[in-house]
Amino acid sequence: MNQEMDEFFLDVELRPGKVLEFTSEGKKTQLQVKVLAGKKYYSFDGIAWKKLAALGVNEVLVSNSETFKVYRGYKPSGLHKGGAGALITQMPGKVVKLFKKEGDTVAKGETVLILEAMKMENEIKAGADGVLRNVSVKEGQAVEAGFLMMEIQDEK
Amino acid sequence: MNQEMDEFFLDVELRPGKVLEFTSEGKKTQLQVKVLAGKKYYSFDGIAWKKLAALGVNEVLVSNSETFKVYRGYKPSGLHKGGAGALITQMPGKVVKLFKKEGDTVAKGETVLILEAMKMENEIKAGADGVLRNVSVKEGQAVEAGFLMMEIQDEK
Amino acid sequence: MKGKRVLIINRGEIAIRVAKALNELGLVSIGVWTDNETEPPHLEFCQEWVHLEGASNRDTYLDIPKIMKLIETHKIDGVHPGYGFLSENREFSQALADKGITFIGPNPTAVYKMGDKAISKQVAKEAGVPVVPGSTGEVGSVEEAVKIGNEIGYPILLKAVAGGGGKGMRPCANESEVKDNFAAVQREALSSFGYAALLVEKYILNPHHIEVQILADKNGNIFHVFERECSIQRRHQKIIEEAPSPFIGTDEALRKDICETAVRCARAVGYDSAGTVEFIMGEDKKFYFLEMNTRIQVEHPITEEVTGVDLVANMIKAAFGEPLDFKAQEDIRIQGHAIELRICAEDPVTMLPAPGKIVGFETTFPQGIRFDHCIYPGFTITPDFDPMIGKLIAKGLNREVALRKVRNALEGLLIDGIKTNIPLHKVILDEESFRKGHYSTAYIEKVRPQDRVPPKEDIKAFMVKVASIEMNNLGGEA
Amino acid sequence: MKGKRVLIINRGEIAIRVAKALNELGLVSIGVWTDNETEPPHLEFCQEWVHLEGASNRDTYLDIPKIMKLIETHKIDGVHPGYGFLSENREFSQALADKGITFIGPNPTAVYKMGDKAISKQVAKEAGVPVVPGSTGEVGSVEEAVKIGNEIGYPILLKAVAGGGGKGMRPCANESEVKDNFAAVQREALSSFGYAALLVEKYILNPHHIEVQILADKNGNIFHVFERECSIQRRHQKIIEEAPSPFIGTDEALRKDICETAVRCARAVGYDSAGTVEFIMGEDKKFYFLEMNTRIQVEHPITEEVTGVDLVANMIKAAFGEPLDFKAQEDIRIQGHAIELRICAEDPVTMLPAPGKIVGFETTFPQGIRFDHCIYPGFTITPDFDPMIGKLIAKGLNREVALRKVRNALEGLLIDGIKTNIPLHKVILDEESFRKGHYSTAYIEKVRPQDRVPPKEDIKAFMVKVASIEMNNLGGEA
Repeated sequence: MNQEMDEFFLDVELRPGKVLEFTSEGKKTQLQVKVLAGKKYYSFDGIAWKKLAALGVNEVLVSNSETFKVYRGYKPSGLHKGGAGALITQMPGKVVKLFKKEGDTVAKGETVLILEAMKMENEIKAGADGVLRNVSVKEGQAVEAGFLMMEIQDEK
Repeated sequence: MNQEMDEFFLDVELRPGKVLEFTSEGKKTQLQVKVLAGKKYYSFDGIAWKKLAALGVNEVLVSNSETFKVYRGYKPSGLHKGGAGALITQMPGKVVKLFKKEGDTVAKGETVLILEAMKMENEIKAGADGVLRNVSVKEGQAVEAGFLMMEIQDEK
Repeated sequence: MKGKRVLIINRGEIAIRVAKALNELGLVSIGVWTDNETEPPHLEFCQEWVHLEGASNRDTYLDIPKIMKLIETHKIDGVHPGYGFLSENREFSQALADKGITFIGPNPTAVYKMGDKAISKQVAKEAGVPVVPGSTGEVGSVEEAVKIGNEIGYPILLKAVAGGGGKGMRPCANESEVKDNFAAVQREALSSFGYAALLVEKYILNPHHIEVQILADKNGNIFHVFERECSIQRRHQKIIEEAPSPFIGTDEALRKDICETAVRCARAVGYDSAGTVEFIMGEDKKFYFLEMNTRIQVEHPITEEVTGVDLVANMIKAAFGEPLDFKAQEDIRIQGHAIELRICAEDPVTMLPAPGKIVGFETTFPQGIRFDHCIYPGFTITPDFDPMIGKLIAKGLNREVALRKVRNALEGLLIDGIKTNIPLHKVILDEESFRKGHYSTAYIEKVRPQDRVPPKEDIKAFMVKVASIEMNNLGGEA
Repeated sequence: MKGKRVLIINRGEIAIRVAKALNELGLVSIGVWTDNETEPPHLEFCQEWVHLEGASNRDTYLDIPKIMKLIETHKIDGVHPGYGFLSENREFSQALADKGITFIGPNPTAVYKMGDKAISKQVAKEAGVPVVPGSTGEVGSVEEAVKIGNEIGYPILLKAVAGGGGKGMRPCANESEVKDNFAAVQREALSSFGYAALLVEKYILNPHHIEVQILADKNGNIFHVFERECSIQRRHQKIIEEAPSPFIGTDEALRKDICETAVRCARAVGYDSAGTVEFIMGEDKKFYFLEMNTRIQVEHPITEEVTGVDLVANMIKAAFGEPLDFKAQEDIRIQGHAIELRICAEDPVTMLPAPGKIVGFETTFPQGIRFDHCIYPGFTITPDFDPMIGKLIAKGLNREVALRKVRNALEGLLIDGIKTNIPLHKVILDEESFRKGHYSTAYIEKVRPQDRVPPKEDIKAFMVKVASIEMNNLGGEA
């Protein structure tokens, strides 16, 4: 897997014996699942086993520091995340202050707005140099998680 | 409930809101069940709640020191246990030695046979004075739990 | 004391901790649920469940008249406030005192004097305890803050009078930063604690945050239960705590000095419950009184682990006038070392809150681990509450053993569906200066472990996550 | 040591305990499943799962050639035997030594000398340790046993040479009882330990069973980790253990004496692992060497709780030649008090094993509880194994606190579907002489708490059990 990719695909097929077969960039990997004393375990080799934590359907895969949406059907288990130039709310909150407006030029690291969430005022900074476009929030507005507040476009 | 009874009946009816209504000797008692964070709780008054342990269907109710069979249908949730004069295996095991035979007189507390189970030789003693009848085991025989090995009959 | 009916006006892991202690002592633990959280996991340990109507914190856990009504309705004998919310609110402890309800915490005078940070500084000074230079009382305006800043020299710290836990607190490097931040800190103070007043004090660079646990009864016995080092912080909130302090180390004279100083502070206000005296310690090992938290603290478990003293049970016994579990200061000794990692629903790199729904939760821990938490599969972390969802605590015969255990425990702590700071804790535990115990409160800012969190997991980790979704219909007993 | 592959030749709670320690130390924990138990719960903590073919204990956990083959196939570096099974089998430890596999236990000479109770007595005598009068070696026939009995005087005890845990052990009040019991004890010895030889010794009335934990490394360092009192027994098997001993109490000279005597015994055989020296102590506080168990013991957790020493991890470190977690005897101190209740699948009145299927299992414990167990809903306890299914352990600042905690924990320990000795433990914990710490090994026989177990639960308890069946289809997340 290309560590720089923001999107990737895993083909998944269920085989008998609780075995999942993944295909990624042409390479096949098998993963087996066992249920023991009420808990689920997985193994890639049938010898070393580890606990499987998840319970309940989840449309979102969470990596260390990034969140991927899971797509099913036409692109099975495809994963996609937003790029550095999109300001997406990571959490529900309230926009307390907007320091920039549509069309303003921002530098990477510059504070664009303040979002109050979980009792903290969080400074949301620009992830890239560019010009603010598609600003869709105003001061005092409550926003849900995953909401695209604005985009930073490289217009140079 | 008569503390001396070896058998008793509880009529059970399921009411809306996860409420069970019990009828025992004409008296009605309600018990409510709630599911919270994946665990089940019960309450008799809707204020004080305790954990409900059981999972999986069980035909046997186990009290401190006695085991009751549960009957459903024509006598809903009736409970019944064996009397003192019946020698019922409490555990699967092997009859190592029989000290008495069919027709022998035994005194309460007298050792009738030795049952090897869970790596221990256990002396099985008569629960009542009487005469041994219906002896259905012999030395060396493996027996299951709940097996009626013999009965002690009061023939005086 | 047995049979007393105690209402817990809190939620999450601390409500569980308090309920456990009440049950153990033979009291009736009564927990609340709100319209915002109708099936909270803390009720698992509560003997009775009552409805505290309303959804927002202001309408529930902070609503004094509503809580007083609940107390009357349910014939409550005592209240445990936990931490946060009304735990250090002088109006609440006074309202309870007026009705003859036992407040499981210190007497209202101690809450008043120590709960108010401006007055507490004065009390400490009078008891001969060195304090950090700063304002002597509430600072009403940005102009006043700037004036004090110019007097004592920058950097200074703006902090909420009613605050704690690092909330409502911001350092300012110069006059212009004071002007920029004053109103925002006031807003945070109001929304978090219901009280907007601020303090100003000198900001000491690279300090150690070291605090001393106090346990006192209603008969004038005041004991210390040794110190905790809480210098690993992000945004002025503790994320890792240790007992004893690696910075104090084997300097028993210094340990004795800071612990006895803390007892002197507590004695100055007639303290009669569990509480914590917080100090800032410079690299020269000089320490200054910072504040006293007149409540049970998030990080109390590490003290319990190394001393064997059940702080929560003893706090309850003290409130009801019962003797403590021990008689003399000599009965309390440190054995080994304990460490606590705060597990938070947050991005491990930006350290910003990341609420969401936990879909998977499993633990595989070595011996010697205590996990105080309120997590279950299906638990939704809402933005209304603190992002801390659990405290992973390890005890070992020495620091090296405690680190060995907690590091292995992190590998066995699986939380799926939300981002957590588990990857950040792994980096810190593997980092050399932390392993040596050489760190100050500037650790996160200077060592920057967050920059070494692996940006992505490997593809096998993703396969496992996909498997956990695809295999969901497999059944099994769970 | 890191990365070494260690096979655990055991099951149940001790296999879990060992796997936890291996994982913590960075070794690879490898667990086995058999045809009798294809999905054992201990695998939860094992990193690799391998098949030990066969169903009976003799064909699996006691089958040395089969285990040696498994060791070869899976490239095993070391073996942990747990307790019971092959833990004190000299042939097994020799077979491992011959192949260069690390046995996590003492050297074969120590296993030979101390594992054989007849020789161990001689060793103790030579080290100047008082021993209970009895046979100096194996007693081959009933006639020889009777002869020794007549010499030293009745009552005498018949015990398996290879035994332990009270199995293969029976007191005889006179010559005729010796004749009645000799063959049966031989049979039990053979089926439990694979070795039929017996010992004879004087049976001391109303004694205290007090044992000392030993921890030694491969560099000649031998430490004691203080004592345990294990006098609450039924059929010569411990059911409640405490550390420190309430009988020794505050008699620090006696504590020092018995602990240092134990170290002397261990030194006499060049001991180099975790082990336990067992003593009988009379009411005059005189103590006699009984035997040395050259393995980790069931009741090791209470020592871990009061001393903070991880015995299992240190036993593994010792086996691989690593230094222990501590350096000097003075590094080990007792803090507080710990108690262990053995939870057994047995009738609480007759104390006879009662195997069956556990259909419900829930715990609601106070702070300070450790529950080492292998229970899950659906777990079937078969007659093949020991009826002990868990160990409920409490630690407190003193005995009173530990009892308070464990008593509350018993109320929160729900096991449905089988009979357990939980009701018996409740009676004992509420009984006056036990609460005072005044008891000998004759406690069960003389105080007879089993007669005070409530014969039946009240009707509401039955309603709850019926509800748990009728509500089974309710769902919920679990």
